[in-house]
Amino acid sequence: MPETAFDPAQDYPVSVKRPDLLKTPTGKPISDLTMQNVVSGRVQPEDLRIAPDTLRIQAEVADASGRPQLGQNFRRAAELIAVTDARVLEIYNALRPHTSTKEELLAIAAELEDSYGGRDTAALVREAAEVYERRGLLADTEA
Amino acid sequence: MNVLELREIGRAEKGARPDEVVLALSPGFATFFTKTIVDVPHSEVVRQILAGIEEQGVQARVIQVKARADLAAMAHTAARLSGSGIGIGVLARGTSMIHQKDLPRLSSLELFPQSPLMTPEVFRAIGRNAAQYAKGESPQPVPTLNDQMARPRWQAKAALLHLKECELLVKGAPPVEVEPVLTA
Amino acid sequence: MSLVVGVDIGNSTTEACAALITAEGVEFLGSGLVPTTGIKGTTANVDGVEAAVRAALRTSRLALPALQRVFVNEATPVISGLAMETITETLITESTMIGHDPRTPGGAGLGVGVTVAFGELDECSPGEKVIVVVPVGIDFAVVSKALNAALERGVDLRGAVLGNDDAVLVANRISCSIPIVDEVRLVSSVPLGMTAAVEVAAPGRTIRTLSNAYGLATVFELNADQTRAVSPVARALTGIRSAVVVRTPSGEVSDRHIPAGTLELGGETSTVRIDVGEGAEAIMAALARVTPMKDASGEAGTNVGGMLASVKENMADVSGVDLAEVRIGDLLAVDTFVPQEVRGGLAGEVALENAVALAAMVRTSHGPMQQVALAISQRLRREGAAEVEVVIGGVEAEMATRGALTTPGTDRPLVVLDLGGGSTDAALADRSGAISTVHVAGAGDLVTRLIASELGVERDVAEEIKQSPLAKAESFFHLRLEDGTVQFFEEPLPPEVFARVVVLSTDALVPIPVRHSVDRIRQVRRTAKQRVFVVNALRALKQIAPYRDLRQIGFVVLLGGSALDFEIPELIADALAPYGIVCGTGNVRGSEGPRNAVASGLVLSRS
Amino acid sequence: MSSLPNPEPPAPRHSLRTEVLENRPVNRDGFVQEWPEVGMVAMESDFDPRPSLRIENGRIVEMDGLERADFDFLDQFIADHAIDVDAAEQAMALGPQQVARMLVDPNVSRTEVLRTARGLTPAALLETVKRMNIVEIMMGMQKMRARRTPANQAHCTSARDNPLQVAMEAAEASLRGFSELETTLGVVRYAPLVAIALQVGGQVGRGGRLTQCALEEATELDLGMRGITAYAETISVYGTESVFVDGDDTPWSKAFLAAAYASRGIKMRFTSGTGSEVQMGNAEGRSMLYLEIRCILVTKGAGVQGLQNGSISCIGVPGAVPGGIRAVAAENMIASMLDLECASGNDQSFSHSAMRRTSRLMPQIMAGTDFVCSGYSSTPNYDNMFAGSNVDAEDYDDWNAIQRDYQIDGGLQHVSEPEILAARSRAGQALQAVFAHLGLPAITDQEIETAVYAHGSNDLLPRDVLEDLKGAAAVMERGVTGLDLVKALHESGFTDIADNLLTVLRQRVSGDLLQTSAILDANLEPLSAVNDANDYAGPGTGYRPGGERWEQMKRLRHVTSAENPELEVQ
Repeated sequence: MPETAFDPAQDYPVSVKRPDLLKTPTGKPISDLTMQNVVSGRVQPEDLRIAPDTLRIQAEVADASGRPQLGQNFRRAAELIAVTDARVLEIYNALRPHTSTKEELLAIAAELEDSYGGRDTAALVREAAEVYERRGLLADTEA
Repeated sequence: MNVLELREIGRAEKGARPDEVVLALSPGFATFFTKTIVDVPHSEVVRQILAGIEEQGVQARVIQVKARADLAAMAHTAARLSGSGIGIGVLARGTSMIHQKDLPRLSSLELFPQSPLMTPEVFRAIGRNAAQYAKGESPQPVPTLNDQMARPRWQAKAALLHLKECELLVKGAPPVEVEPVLTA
Repeated sequence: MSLVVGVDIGNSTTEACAALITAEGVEFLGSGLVPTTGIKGTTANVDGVEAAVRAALRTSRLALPALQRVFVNEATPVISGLAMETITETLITESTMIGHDPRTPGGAGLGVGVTVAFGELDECSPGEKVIVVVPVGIDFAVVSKALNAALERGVDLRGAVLGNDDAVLVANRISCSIPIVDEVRLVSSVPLGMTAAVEVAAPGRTIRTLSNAYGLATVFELNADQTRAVSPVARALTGIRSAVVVRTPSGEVSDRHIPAGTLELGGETSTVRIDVGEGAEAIMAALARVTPMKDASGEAGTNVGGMLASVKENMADVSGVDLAEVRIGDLLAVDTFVPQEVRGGLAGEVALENAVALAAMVRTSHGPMQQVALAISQRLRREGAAEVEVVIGGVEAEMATRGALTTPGTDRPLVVLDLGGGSTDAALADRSGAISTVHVAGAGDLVTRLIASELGVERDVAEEIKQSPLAKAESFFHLRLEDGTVQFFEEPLPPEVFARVVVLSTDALVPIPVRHSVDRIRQVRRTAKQRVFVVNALRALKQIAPYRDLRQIGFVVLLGGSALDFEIPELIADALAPYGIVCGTGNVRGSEGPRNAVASGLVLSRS
Repeated sequence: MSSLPNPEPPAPRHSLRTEVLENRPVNRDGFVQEWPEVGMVAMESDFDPRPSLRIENGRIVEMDGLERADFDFLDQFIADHAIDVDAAEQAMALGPQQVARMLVDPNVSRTEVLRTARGLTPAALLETVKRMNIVEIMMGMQKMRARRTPANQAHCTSARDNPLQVAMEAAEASLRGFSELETTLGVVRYAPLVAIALQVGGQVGRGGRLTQCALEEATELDLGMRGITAYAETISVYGTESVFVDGDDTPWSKAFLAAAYASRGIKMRFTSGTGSEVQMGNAEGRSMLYLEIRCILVTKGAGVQGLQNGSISCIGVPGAVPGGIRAVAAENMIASMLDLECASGNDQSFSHSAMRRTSRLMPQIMAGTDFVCSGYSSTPNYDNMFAGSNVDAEDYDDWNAIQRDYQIDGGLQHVSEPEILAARSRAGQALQAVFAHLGLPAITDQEIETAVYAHGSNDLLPRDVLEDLKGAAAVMERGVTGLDLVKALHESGFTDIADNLLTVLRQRVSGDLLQTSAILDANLEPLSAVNDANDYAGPGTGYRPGGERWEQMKRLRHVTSAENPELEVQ
């Protein structure tokens, strides 16, 4: 059967209208997430996470419903899926005011881009580095 | 009602006595303002805090801060000037804090954030606990009260009092040591 | 070659170890430890077993499908209960005495006069010897003014009793020096028009006159009979800094014994009864006469009756066994004391009342092990270990000794002492390898309970105190540790620990919300451990030792959670040293510490 | 005292009426005079900036009277991320009067307004709402709300952090109609057990309720990751740079956090509200509403689907100044007008006066919002660990009567006592089974029996807190997840609750709940502003409770039967 193209304007809720497009990050189709498979141990906690492709599908839905910023957030999110929880929290803390030097922020941006293909998130971090510099919100270097 | 006069002695200096507590009053305390948000006279606030300290056999000095109405900064200034390293800060509306010189400024030993719940008994307890810290004892923290209906009644007035007190700041003016004089 | 995992389902933790069994022998890989799920020996254990197996495999870098066999222990749940009862109380009648220790009394010395209400001070004549009694709520400025006025008129003011915490303030404001006692909560109940004495000692000292029976006799001009009657007053006032004694016609202080009831201990051949009021030592002596005990009960309608009934009900609830079937297999009685407010006191005086704490233990029948094993195999197969076979392997005690013997430097005859939460379990492997076991009531939970009641703290605080050494945060940059040494810090300590006694737990400093000193808390902690673990170690060893002779035991290996305690192993080793026993914390397989003995034993027995 | 040296002057005589009025609860509320110079003013201030906009090379170089070089970080974030430069020149050219008219004009569609609103600067948005009275603001809210069907959110907390109580309150709240359930703790270490209880209780009966546990970021994210909670909303933003920095955040750190939540499939909204900046003494001389508009635009720019606003914890400040509650309604409307999900306040203790408490609700309950309350206390207020709500469990019957009086849908309905008792006891039994399955401290039948019939935590049997806290630590150590709860429920025979929970967890994989204003409908399918877009276009259109829903709303505790007036409608 040929795959039907996804229509972001019509196919929401994706879980109802196009479950065929949804996979777990471990590659299982969403239809595998049944009670029977949970009870038999075939479904593991790792299976209940969102996959990058799913976030990109939702970004299309957001764009199609006139919410470009929301779509952009989902694209950044897709880039962060591979980053561990601990590292995500570290990066968040590094973005707090008076916490990081410009170099540290740029290094994070490079890490996101190089290790995770996180172009959009890296851009956000770089932009923060510029603004923090202009507004005096980088870490005090002499301290 | 007693009237409190703060007679300026001179620029506040660091004390040497290990058995003293320094009490820092905000710029509007007993100057523009005469009582706390719930009408406790400032004379009574000072009298009770000093009594709490004296009952513990500890000495007290009083300073008035001129340049800031930020409670943590005031209390920390008091602590740094105190021979024991223990200071108290009190805002005109009654919000109070016990501080210690080695703590980061934004931290505190005990904080009393809800000005409407500050009674003479609480002020006495603040003096008592500060003095006990100065003596190296382990006081039980003064129980902090909570009142869900303080928000509708007092939240805006507290903000107004804070804003008014901020207007009285004299930029760059150093804290001065004062002698509290109570007259009937 | 096959991959096996040994699993020990304990009362509180489930431990596992993974190993490869080859022709050459056993190669141990990783191990795991998780909290036990459900009551030991029930199918609810499966979750914990799965988690432990996964943990053991994870540390071995192996996956479930490779797993071939799992050995589980024959799990016999030991369920324990605790109770505590106060058996004495101190009573003051007619307000004879106020003996509390306000933090800041005023003045110093001894004053004797007649009690006069503050409002009536105006009516006193010059020369009258007066002890003034000031109610709560009168401002210190008002009090000082009135006292000065009376002194001015020539009233011979000898002392003062205040409701407020104002003693120093008043002392600083009056024109003569008199002893002043404050914070007397029920000051309005102080009898007026009576002769009274007020005594305040200088800072750091304690009162001398009112705590001496002859001092009281001198002050109040008493004869020998009267002196005998007031001697409890003197005793009650020992060691404090300030006190007030009022002489009333019929007032007295008494230590009353609360009838606590009789304990009935049933042995195989005889039954003995013992009054709980006689204390722990007598109870334990009676118990020794009927050991091995079959059951224990308390006299209905008395405190001890209620106490044992509630322990049994609790055990029935937890184990699901019918209440009538619950049999108490062992008891440990410990004398303790509980700070309690004195009845009839006026200032919230506290007396340390005697109490008896009881730990009881029930050894239930074997759990439905076959079902548990079946459930485990189903679960593991479902989770991917398609080939796994679950085998119930051997008696727990045998496995424990086998595992313990992997501790370097051990040999038979060897006793394993498993120091748990509810019970202390001992297993002996004699020279021939024959095994015998004994379970005695009382372990970590009882220690927590004793610490909590003696210090008057919540159980979670007591638990912290039990687990780690103490210190006092003398500044933001240094701690004075309980051994007197000092530890410095670069970063300031958190504000909530400043000036407080803290517990040095592994990941944080936990402030203790009480006024007690480091020394006092330490003493309570160590005594509690002595009275439970050392007593139980000796008790268990005496029951299990060949010919009941401790010298016949070569090695004692401590296992279980409390074997990781920072001082219990030392306390037990000290107590066993005189018997020539080598005693220490186990180090199973030379790497696991006091953990994993049964799990390792299970694997070893199969190789 | 017998004699006073200075007798007070005689008090002036008051009328008996004055005395009665003096004693009315409203006089225990605080009211203050405006002081616009420091920002103690709701929305009408001469010190707010005037709208202006200049775009060069597709970039905003001047906004509301400020050159780009002088932008603070909020200005810059808003200019670069929130405002659509392609729409801006046209939108600004319309002028505030015209935009205000569009908001109330039924002939102008919601989509048309959205097209304009995305090009407006903060000052332009402010000027627009300044022209609108409260009824017009409500009309705007009715049209601009993102989701067609209004809903409501409950606070389920316990003064003793008792998990059993929280599970039962969650089940009852679910039955009464709340779509989202939020909890928080007195003792933070209790969080895992209470969050589990909320999740289990929220799936009883119809189920499908989304749950949240307000904690510091790391723990909140952790619980969300494990599938023990379903969404988050306590991510605060502020309207001045200094207050934002005092809160140790920036628009960029918050935008990053927003992406982090979405990357874990967790629904999230920001929180802000009028009055927070002036309360902290750093309003920079701007009105409360102007600063809140900046918060709303930061939320929009960060790509967050929604916002909890309506002053929230600072409600005492706008509540005390003239026109303050109008400004609070306006901030909800502006959030909707910028196409954000709006959880519209009414969630904090607001007044001593029952009349003022009710009047506070009117704009949101009448116009309908995505969540009329961003926390209706499902317990008596003494159990509310968010420091009390504007409405609590004792107001249920009043709320239902108001819905029925006006035929307006505030998301709730009357439920008969037997149904409630059944749901509470089923929640209790399910939690009991889950606790037993996970080896957590047992919940006894007696505890359940007591809690089913209780009103608040004062009526409960106390739990062994030490044992519970050990259990809570074990949950974290053992890595218990939502999946373990599903298994525990299924294996203990609570298959319907297990199914509901699995459905909620499965939604995380689909990402459908990340879209604007998403909840789960009666069939546990996603219902959001995408597939339930607000289509209000004047009289006779948009959401109106009818049919089965209206019949449900007609039921109250006591309604005299028309067939037999001696009886009540059952």
